[in-house]
Amino acid sequence: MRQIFVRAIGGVALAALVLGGAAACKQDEGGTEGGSASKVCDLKIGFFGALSGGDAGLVTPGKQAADLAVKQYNAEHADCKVSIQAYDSQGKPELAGGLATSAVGDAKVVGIVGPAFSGESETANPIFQQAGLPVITQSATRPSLADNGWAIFHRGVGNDFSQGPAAAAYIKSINAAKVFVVDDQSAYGAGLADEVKKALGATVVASDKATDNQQDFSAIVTKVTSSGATALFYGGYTEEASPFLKQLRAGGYKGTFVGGDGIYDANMLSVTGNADVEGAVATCPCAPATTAKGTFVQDFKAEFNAEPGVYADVAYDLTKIYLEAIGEGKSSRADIQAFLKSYNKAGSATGVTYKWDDKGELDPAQVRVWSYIAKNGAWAPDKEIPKA
Amino acid sequence: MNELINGFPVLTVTGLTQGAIYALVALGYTLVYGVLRLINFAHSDVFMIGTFGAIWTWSAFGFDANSPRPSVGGALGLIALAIVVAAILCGIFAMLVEVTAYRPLRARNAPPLAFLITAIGASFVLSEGMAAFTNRRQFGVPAMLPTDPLFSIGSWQVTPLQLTTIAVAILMMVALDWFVQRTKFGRGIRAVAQDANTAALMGVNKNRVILLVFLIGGLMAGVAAVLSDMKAASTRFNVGFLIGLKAFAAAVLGGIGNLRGAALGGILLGLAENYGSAVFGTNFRDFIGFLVLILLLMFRPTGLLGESLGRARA
Amino acid sequence: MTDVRTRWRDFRHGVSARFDRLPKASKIGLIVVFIVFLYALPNKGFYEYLGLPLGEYIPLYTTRNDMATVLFQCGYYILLALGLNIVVGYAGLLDLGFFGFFAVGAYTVATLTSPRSKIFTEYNWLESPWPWLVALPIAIALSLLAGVILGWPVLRLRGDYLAIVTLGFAEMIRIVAQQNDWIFNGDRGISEIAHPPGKNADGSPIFAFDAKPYYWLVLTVIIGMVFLIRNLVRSRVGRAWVAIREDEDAAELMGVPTYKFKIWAFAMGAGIGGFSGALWAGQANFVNASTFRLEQSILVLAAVLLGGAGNIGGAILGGFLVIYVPEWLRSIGDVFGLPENVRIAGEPYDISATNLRYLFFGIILIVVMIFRPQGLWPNRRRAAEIKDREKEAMVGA
Amino acid sequence: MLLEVDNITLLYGRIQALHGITVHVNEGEIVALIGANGAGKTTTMRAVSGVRAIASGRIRFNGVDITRMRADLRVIQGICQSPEGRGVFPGMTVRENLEMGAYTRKDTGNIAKDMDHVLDLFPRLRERFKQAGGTLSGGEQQMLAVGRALMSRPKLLLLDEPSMGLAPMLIQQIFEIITEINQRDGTTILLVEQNAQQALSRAHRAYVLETGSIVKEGTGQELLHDPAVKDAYLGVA
Repeated sequence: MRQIFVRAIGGVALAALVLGGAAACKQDEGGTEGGSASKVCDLKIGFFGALSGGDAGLVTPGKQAADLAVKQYNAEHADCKVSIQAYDSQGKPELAGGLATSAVGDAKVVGIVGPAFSGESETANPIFQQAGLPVITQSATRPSLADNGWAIFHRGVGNDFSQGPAAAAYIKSINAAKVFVVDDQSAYGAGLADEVKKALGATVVASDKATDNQQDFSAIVTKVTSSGATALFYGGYTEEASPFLKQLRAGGYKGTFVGGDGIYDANMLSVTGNADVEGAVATCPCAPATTAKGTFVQDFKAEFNAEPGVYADVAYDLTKIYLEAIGEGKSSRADIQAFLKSYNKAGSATGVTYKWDDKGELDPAQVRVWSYIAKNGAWAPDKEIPKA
Repeated sequence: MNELINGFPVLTVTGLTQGAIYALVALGYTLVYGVLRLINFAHSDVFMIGTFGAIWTWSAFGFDANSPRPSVGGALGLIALAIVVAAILCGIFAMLVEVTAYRPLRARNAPPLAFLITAIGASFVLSEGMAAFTNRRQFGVPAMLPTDPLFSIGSWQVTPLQLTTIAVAILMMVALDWFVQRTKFGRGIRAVAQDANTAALMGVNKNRVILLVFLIGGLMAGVAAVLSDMKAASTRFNVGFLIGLKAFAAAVLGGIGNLRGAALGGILLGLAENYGSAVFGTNFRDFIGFLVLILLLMFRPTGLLGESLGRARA
Repeated sequence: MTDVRTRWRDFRHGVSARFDRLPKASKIGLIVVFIVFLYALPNKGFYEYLGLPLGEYIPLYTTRNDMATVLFQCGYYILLALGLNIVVGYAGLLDLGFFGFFAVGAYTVATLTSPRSKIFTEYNWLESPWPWLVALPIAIALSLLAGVILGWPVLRLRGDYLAIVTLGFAEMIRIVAQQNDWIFNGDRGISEIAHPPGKNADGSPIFAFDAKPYYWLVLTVIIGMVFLIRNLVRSRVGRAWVAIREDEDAAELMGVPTYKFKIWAFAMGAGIGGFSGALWAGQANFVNASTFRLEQSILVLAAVLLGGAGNIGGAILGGFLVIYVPEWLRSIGDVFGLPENVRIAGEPYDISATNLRYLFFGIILIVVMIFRPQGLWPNRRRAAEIKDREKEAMVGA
Repeated sequence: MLLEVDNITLLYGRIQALHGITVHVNEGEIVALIGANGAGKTTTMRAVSGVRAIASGRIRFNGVDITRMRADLRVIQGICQSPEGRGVFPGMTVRENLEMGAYTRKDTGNIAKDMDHVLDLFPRLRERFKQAGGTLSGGEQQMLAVGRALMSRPKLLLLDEPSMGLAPMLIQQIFEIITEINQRDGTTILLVEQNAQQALSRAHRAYVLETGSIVKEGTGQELLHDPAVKDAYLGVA
């Protein structure tokens, strides 16, 4: 009895060894579909970003917009549908690598909208690059991302280099003699604030840093009011900007509040409340709704019962670029990559002309930074900030 | 340094205000620790639920972030109502945590570290449950009290919100102190904290006392949640984490298990953070809080006032 | 219910008794088989070979995330859990900031090996980036040192005070790393971290962005670490740790230099944590401050206690589960065809498994602890202690 | 019979501490349990008061089966224990400690009267009335523990080592008070004592325990003169 048992185990061990070897030698599935088929259906567009966790609020509107774009596309192409595959990185670089690998491994995924943040782009994009899977990010604005030689990288918005000086130019245009600069220490916020500081020079009287998830801003508020600043630039996102602004107003700060595109969303208005947000300024490398909006806002409202949030319009346009490519019969990653390289059209929701240079940046001439002022519970387009 | 000197009065008042909120939350940690020797990690999420309780109450009366400020009388009424609702809500959730996550373990006399894991589990359930329920959205708090200073003495100014916060916090702490020191239930809590077995021999129902302790901790967190709502002006499902961490540190600072220690620790932490932020920058705010805590523990290993619930008198 | 539980227990005891009775050669054989199985785990081909349905969903495979990456993540968490297990499980010291040592290891490798590190670009302290293999021992040594430096003042504190102080230290490390004008470059982080050396036959590097070689590497490290820890625990040091855990005062009276052994445990754990961080930094290729949130420390602690404190197998099981279960839950919606969104009163709610997975994970933690307070795979001796405690409960309490 | 302890066993971990103890106490009696250290006297007491769960056997009190009843509910039934090592709440004043004794009582009007009565029995406690329990001397704590147990007006008073650590004069005093409580108030008492001499001379009946079993029982006087008992527990008196 015991003999048999031992032998059985030995056999299993041997089998497993062979099998392990065989398995290790076997190449994984991957790569692209055979391109000969006339029309490839059920293709997927990956949406990559923080869909859960603390930063989801900045990314989910984009996901909704992408869903909307695909839904509209599928209504017209019922015979050959496309779907969105979500990759929820929670905004964490350490999770992004695995998801990127998994997206690469799914041959149906032919393009990625995202990764939404700069940090996760650092870990995910090298993997996409290796597999030749094109990405267009709607919101990762760290300038250095374009310097990595990633051919697949495309940025659907202007980077911090375009926005920072523009924000500074705006602050100069309102003749603020003393400016206080605050950032949230995020890659985005700190980068933007640094550019603003550089451009403003000596008019910056003081600066301070907030932290992720901060609720109590009393120390900064005290510093701001005692500095006598007449304008404040905040580099960061709505999540902290909104309570910060409210506490500033409650603390007696009367000057102008200026932020980047991180606060240019509907939540900034609704969470802060009309009374306190009135007069706040957001700069955004995106043209106002009136120039080329189409029906995006109405469609989004009808679908989700909410105002389109931050980057929803950008994500919508970027998704539509992929859909356009697929609609033209492009079905491999290489084809789509080539399609992007020669693309040159204006987006229907943002009005931005999407045309990328070889580093993947938008044509600087196309990056128009606008200022928006919160008026009566809405972001009213103010002006296009002239290039310095 | 200049910022500290110039802003000293304001920093002190705002630090006291924030400290009062920490103290109220810290009471929940310290009460539970005093009786069960357990760090109730889910307490921060109970607090978070309270911040929503207040917002829901106000929105039931048609107040959202865009509403105009109500009259002072109306505002005080609304605040009182929100405090009641949030306190009850937090009390219920705190008791639910005890009944579902801790009591079954106690019945099996589980080792202390097992409680830590169910505490973490309960914390996940509450915060992620709320995240799903609110679609992870951020909510603005309606404006309630006027923001102009109520009175000023030299450069010392106090706004109505600061006065309300500090007054309510002091009121709650005095009431709690009276309850624990003077009433029969309070004696039961202290008895269980000091010697649970002997307390049972005196006819004290341990489980009922523990439930009561969670209820009180929840009530305090609920009150703190309303005050914090008005101060911070917004809330989301993850607001509990940081404030919970600070409140826990405050409880340890004062001597965990000691009610007056929690109050003292909260206020000291609030002040230290504000002064420190002015000198070193707000990015070092949390660093300073922990540094103060660690340095203190090096020299007074059981916190400022020592441990044990109800022993402050002895 | 009881019946099922008894039967399961009998089955388990039967299996383990059978295993114990086996001759040594077969035991080793079985362990080798298991290890081979672990090495084969991330290969899709392996599942095909087993004849598992290889359509969209494979029961073990994490369909929404790359299996090899998930396994690598499990791997470095297992390593962390092994390190923390020495601190919590053996020496009985509650450490809530263990991920801080992971950060030390990761940042050491990052700053020394990345050409983008400020050491080279701004400060010019060194000429050129170092290879990964040279940075690795430095990372481990520095984490060990960090353990000693932290342990030296802190270990005079007991129990819950120790918990908050360790937590505070980890947060302080994170806050320092968060400063983007300092060496660690804050949230902008450090990219282009070096990979371990080695080339395939065709000249391409073995360690690049594919997680599979990393998984195999971390698996090998874990196996080595298990042997190391086993021997350590069975030595004089291990017995001293157990004595400290059971009754520190008594141990002190018996002449055990408790303070010294506590620092030892702390430093050992820290070193392993740093090792894990160094491995991870290579694979991730990018390190920034927001990686080192407090939740991570708590998750590692959950891993140790869920698995069963004081047992190497338990730490491994726990480290595996805390990463694998939430990742696997992502795909459960696909398996059962659950909807991703519902609309309640006009408001759309995301009810996808991805979104709710930490909610489920929390429930799992509570339920497991209620039914197995000693952890899933406890140290036999501790399990017995806990069983005894259970009997000693007050009437009806 | 007021208390019937029927063949109970109890485990500490894997060690069996009681091997089938059977004890009964009639109304109005003083019953003593005597034995060496570790014989199971205190453990029996804990089983009766409900601090420890028993493995098998039954306990009935006043006609009610209390085998599975929680400790605090047994107090309401009328069992009150003054625990070994005194168990005074150190952070509470003498007054609060005494009030804790009356925790389960509903007749709040009579509590003040009873407290007066206890303070008459133990005049030292009156002097220390506002002092924290932890600051009292050993003898005072013992008095406080007994007085506190009396505050619940128990039908059955369990006294665990009331003389432990006391000076000889105080031992005499405390046993006089025990007799007084029994005779004047009619309180039934179950007593665990190391001081077998005193215990047996005061008790109506007594049991001798050895390693978790009862080896002898009888009236106090019988056992006091039993040669074996004399030899083992009374020393060379």
